[in-house]
Amino acid sequence: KQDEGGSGSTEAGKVCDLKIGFFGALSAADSGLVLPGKQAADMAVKQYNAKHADCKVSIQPYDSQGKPELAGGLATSAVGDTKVVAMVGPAFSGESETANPIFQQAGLPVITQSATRPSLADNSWTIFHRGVGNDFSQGPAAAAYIKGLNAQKVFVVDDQSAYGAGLADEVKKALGPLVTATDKATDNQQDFSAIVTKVTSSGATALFYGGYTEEASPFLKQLRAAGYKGTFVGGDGIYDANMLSVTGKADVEGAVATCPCAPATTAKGTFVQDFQAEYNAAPGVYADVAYDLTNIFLEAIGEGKSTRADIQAFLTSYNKAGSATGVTYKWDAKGELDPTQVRVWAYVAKDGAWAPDKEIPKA
Amino acid sequence: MTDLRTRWRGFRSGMSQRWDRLPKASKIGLIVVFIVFLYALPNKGFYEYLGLPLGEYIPLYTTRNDMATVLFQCGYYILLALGLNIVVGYAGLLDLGFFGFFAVGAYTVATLTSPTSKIFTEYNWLDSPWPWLVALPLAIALSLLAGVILGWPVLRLRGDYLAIVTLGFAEMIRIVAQQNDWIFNGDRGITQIAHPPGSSGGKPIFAFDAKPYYWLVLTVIIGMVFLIRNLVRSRVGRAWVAIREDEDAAELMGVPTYKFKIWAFAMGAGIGGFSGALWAGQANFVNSSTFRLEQSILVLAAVLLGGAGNIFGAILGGFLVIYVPEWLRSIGDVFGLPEQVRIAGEPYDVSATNLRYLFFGIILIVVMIFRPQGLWPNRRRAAEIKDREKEAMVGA
Amino acid sequence: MPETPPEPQDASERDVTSERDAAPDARTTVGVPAEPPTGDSTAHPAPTDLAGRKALLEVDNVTLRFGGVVALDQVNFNLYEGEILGLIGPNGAGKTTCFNAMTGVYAPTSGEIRFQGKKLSGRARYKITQLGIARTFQNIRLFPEMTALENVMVGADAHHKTSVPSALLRLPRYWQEERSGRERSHELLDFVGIRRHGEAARNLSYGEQRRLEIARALATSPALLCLDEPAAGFNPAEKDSLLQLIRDIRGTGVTVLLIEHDMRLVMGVTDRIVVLEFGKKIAEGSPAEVRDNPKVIAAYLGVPADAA
Amino acid sequence: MLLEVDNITLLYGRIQALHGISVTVDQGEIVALIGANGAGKTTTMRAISGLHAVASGRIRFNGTDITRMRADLRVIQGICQSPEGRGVFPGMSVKDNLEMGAYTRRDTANIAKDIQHVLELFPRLRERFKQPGGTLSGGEQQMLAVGRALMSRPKLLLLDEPSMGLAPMLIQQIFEIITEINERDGTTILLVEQNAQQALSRAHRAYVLETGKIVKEGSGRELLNDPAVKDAYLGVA
Amino acid sequence: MQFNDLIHGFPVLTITGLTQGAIYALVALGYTLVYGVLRLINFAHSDVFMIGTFGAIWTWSAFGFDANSARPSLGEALGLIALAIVVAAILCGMFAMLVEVTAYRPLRARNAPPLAFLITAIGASFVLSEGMGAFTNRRQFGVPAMLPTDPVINLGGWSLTPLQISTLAVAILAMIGLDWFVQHTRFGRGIRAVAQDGNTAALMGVNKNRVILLVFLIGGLMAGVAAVMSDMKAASTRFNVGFLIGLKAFAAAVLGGIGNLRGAALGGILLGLVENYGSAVFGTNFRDFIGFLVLILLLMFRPTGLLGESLGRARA
Ligand SMILES: Nc1ncnc2c1ncn2[C@@H]1O[C@H](COP(=O)(O)OP(=O)(O)OP(=O)(O)O)[C@@H](O)[C@H]1O
Ligand SMILES: Nc1ncnc2c1ncn2[C@@H]1O[C@H](COP(=O)(O)OP(=O)(O)OP(=O)(O)O)[C@@H](O)[C@H]1O
Ligand SMILES: [Mg+2]
Ligand SMILES: [Mg+2]
Repeated sequence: KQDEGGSGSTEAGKVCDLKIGFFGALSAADSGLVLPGKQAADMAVKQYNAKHADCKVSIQPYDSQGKPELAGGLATSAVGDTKVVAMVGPAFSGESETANPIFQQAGLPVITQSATRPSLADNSWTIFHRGVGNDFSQGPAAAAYIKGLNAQKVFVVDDQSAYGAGLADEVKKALGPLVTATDKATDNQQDFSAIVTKVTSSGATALFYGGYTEEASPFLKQLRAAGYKGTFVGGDGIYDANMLSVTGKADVEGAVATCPCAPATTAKGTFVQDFQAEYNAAPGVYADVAYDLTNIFLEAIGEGKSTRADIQAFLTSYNKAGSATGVTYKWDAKGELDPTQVRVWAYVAKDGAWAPDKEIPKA
Repeated sequence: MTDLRTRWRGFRSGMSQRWDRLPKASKIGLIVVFIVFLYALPNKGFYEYLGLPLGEYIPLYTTRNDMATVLFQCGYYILLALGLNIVVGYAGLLDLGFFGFFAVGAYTVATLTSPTSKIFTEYNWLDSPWPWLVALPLAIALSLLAGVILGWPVLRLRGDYLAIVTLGFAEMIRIVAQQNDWIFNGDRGITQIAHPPGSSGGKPIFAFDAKPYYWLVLTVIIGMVFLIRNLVRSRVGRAWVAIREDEDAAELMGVPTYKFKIWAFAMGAGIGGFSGALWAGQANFVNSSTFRLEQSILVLAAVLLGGAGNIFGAILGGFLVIYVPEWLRSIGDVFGLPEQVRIAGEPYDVSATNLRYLFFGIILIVVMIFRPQGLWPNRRRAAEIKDREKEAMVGA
Repeated sequence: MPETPPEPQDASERDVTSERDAAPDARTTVGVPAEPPTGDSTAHPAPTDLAGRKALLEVDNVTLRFGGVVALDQVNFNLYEGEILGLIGPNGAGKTTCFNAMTGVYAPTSGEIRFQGKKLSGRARYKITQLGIARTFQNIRLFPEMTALENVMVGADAHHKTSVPSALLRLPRYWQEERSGRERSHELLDFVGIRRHGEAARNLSYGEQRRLEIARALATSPALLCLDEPAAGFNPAEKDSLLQLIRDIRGTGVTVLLIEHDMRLVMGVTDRIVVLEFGKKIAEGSPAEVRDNPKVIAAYLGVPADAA
Repeated sequence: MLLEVDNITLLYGRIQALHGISVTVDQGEIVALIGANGAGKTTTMRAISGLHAVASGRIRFNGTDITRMRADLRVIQGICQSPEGRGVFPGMSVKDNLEMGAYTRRDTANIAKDIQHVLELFPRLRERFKQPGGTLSGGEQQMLAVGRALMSRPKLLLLDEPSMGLAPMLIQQIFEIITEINERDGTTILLVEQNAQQALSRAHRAYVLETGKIVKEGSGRELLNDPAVKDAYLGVA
Repeated sequence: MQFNDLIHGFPVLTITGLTQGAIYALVALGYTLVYGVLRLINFAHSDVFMIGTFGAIWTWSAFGFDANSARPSLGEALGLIALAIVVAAILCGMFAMLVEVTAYRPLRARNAPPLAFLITAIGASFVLSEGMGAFTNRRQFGVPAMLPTDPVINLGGWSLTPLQISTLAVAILAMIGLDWFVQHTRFGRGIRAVAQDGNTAALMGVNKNRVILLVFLIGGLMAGVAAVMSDMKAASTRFNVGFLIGLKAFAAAVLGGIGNLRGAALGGILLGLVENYGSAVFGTNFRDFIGFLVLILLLMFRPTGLLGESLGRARA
């Protein structure tokens, strides 16, 4: 059942003051994973408004604190605001489970920048779109990369988050007997002594970490301090500038992040520089994705799509590459990024920057 | 300042005297009107009827979040506060892990009613998901049982040790729930939890709209208030207060203190579990990251902020700890405050959304300094605390 | 303050609910244990005194140590039904400890205490109270924020059976016990001479608090009432009325054990006296015998009581 | 006047414990407060030492108004109390307890000497010197409390029931010590006692308290022979 | 269950456990001190610790060191660490005192009931952590490398890195110093006296408020020391790092017998070890589970902790 969408839309006049929702943990503990994306979205809108001063768009934040129990209310409130015609997010899989049914009822199109739980696509939510590959695409690719390192013993650690554990499970599956041992970290963990001991005594030459920078960075530093010399491989959860700056050049050197995103082509994108100029900081995790996704919505609005239904229809036929990520956005019926478009790249930390290593061929 | 305070006090005592003097029928009438008002709260129509412009600032409505959902959240927190109030307020047992029982209730409903629960998909323990209504009593019973099982060994400990043990217990529940490969499916959680039954006009009443849930929880709260009142005005309630005041003396006067402490724990746990079961139905999704320790602390703050040992204090507290931070989100909109400032090139998010727990913390401190007895203590407590104030040492 | 109980109280002073008719079974006597002594597997044939009264409480060779401190050292004495026994001795002699051993606060290191022939060791404290031993405390230990009435009702609840479910749903038992307990508590408050039944205990005067403790203890329907320095803090006039009150309590069939330093009171009210010193019993006998016992004079009385 | 207590009232919650008490103590005197249990003797002491704020009235010490002064500052002014119930620090050794008495003193050299002095007064404490206060017997604790109060070299020593819990022989001894420190060291003493007989015979002056009011005052001798006092407070030793 | 890991990694697990335990212990001292004197669980203590972790980072960045900097020479590093300890300790001490003065003292002046303190403690904790969150934009900060990571002592599997040595040394020194201070100085006597009987202590001329302030100061200083060591060990910090470590430290304080300084030290070390061994056997996801399980089991058998309560009232 479709809502009316943008208020008072007529063929003649453009509808202005539309809003793009941004849904995720904007405060509380997990906001570090979402705020960079919010900043990028803000920046995209700012750039858009500079060009469309007569008919502006704004970002409407919905701060779920990452908590599923709060997501429902925010989603209801977003749905109730007819100016909100599109939604970036929800950022996490858990809150997506509660919020998306509500968006579905109201026909509000969403693209998530970071909720990678595969099963989200199985709910026959027509409004659902995923701006990144899910765990099924990235996991095997990461495993393939690790196999390419000729590692005979791989240690797999995850942070027990839906994202981290999902990814690690796929990696384990694909690596099979190469996995010598596994362990699980926890949210906000600071002291990794026990895992580090296990890793160093296991003789593993590669380690896969499913999780986010926040724990990955101290973990990696503690591994290095304990003399671990093997390769540290993570998913897109660590593919951000903080992983570099927090871990520090020396220790992060050689760490690998896989990401279902192609390197930003310098010819097209000035995203990183823009972000740096705007926020005086390197773009954090998922900032580039959120930037591209916001721009997709802005493009639709720029073309005069002013209802939820219009924008939903716009997404269905969308097929273009984003400037920040280089990913070509095209969705299948379930809302997954077209599998052929999901290209997983490996990035290696070199001299304090993520350098594209190679595109990982599909298994 | 003092003048204002004395005047406010005069006003308050005047009001409470006037209330006391009202005939019973008028009291009941007023209470009924108030209850009707509560039921009307989330309806936009209600505000429009009153002629209040919704788009702009009005004092009650939360503009940044769905009002009905906020009220429902307040509702299940009030239930939690009512439960914890029995434990902390009446029996005087410091429980820092109360949210653990909420988790037990929520997970019971979730695992039994969701078709995605591992019971059905992996273990095949049962054939088909239960309806919500059938799972509910079991949820309450299991959390009650959890209260007894926890209380049995730990209620022999003294106050502050009890605090850390209950806290640890709640953490242990969360850690168990967090295991991805165990029954509760960790952070990935359990989806498609059943809603309560009932339909109107072919459509289910309880779905994603929070309003019916709010009405449901409000009804449960009203029922609970009567039951708890019955309890605290009986031998049981007297025993609890006696235990709080002097446990040894109580036992020597023939009060089976241990038994009643366990009862307090179990009753509180049962109510906490009830709250969790209601919530699970509404949220439709449960995962381990919901049950953080902060939640337990927030419930405790609710009870003490409201006024420990008073049912209505607990209700007020439960309402405020959810509502105030939500309402603070809208504050920025009301006054048109900037969301961001730049200091030395660095952008700082100063939105009320971002800073609301900072303000909330300040509010907690300020309220407690000026009203250490809580906002709505029972009269006896209030008197005690006023008396204590006079007994302070010189210059201490 | 009424000097002697129990004058009928002015109805306006009372809680409204007490104006209802008493339940038919409401007890109007003060003492009377709730359950008659039943055949217990641990029951002993109770010894009797010269007058043929049965021993209610037997303290049998009780020793109690705290680490190195021997607080009670092989103490032996009996308490016979219906008597008032005084327990005296210098500070630290072990009197309060003896109470504590009887009421289950401490377990004797050796020896045993029997009540109505039943061993007390190993019983929970509240069960001992329910058996029929009630006590007051040397340092007042009321429930300070509860009203006088509620304090007494906690005592009355000792024999009540209202459980959580029946209280929740207000089943008939709730109404019945609540009403009878309330009636009885009002009566007891009147009996000890407290008028302000609805006042928080902490706001009662010192003397009233002492008497409230007695009322609360009586509400548990004890066969034996143990009073620990009930006259501490009383002026001579109040002591006299206390003396009368203790006699009245005995008059209702309750046996009384009294610890007191005020010799006038002890000599005036007790039938028999046991004297402790350093945890040992050094004398036992009638007030007159004890007063003239040189050991007691040396250890405790110093000068004869009627000197000065 | 060293101490002037002028018409003080004091509340415990809603209970008024003192109804306008006026007491004066002159330099070098021993003044006794007697009265039944609960009359307000301890409360008066607490008001003077600052453990409890007065509701109205004034307290002056050595010419300064100390009515609203903090308790610890009053110690520096020279008031030291040996509290009722002794207040021995249970976890601290006898030595530490005595040193606590000298907490406000800066003349560290003399502290050791004063400890020796206290140990001479109470030889029993020397035997228990390293033992935690909480494990002492009641009488020993009482000695410790009095000794500790002496350690601050007070101008005014407040003794609340120093004979409580002492064996008859010790009672005699403690009263002798009281006289001795008064006569030899010139310490002014305000004494609360249940043992009215002894207190009155040693005090220069005395007050009788009843339910928070002073009902009589006079020299120790006078009160000792007053029939009403005799009847109420000297009846039983 | 993987007992192999425990057996093979035993020396390393023991040493890393001891190191982490030493940090817990230092933080636990703050809980125990305040509890001993005020009978108050000072929830804000964990956030005071968190502020210390930033204090150290700010100190180092003032000298141009950030996560990307090259490791300084050993001498330089020791100087920087010492300086960071001083700065963090002072910062923590000041914040701890600020909490006491703003959140607890006004309540004491009104003789408020104990539970009211619990709420202002929670409020103060919110204010500190959320305030720091806003101030740092909730960003994570990396810690510059300071000490060389190669073990300097190596005895058949038992090896110690400079960081571990310095953490243990600093913790032991701080604890011995504190113990000496409390046992042998005039102020220490004042603390013990207030802990045992505040009113009587006032009668001895102890300024209760000053002693309490001192207690908060000391707790803060210890937290500051811990914060620097924890910074170097964990290698990063954020506005919410206090929570978990505070929880552990509180548990450690109870484990040892809350109010007992030596108990806090013992409890911290024990918790650090138990967690590490437990993680090796049952997986790190059960680390906290095991910590709490041990705590609960221990309290079942020793209801007042390992060493009982001693700063407070001794039980005869
Ligand atoms: N819990 C305990 N631990 C150690 N010793 C104790 C304990 N309780 C009592 N005592 C000791 O046992 C002895 C007897 O104490 P008790 O309280 O029975 O004396 P009492 O005869 O009641 O004296 P009073 O007349 O002062 O009330 C005393 O020496 C006391 O110190
Ligand atoms: N903390 C308190 N709260 C309420 N009332 C109190 C408190 N302390 C004392 N009182 C009351 O104040 C009155 C005076 O008590 P106070 O202790 O001064 O008496 P006293 O003359 O020292 O008696 P005693 O001989 O027992 O030491 C008494 O009625 C007592 O009950
Ligand atoms: Mg006694
Ligand atoms: Mg006194």
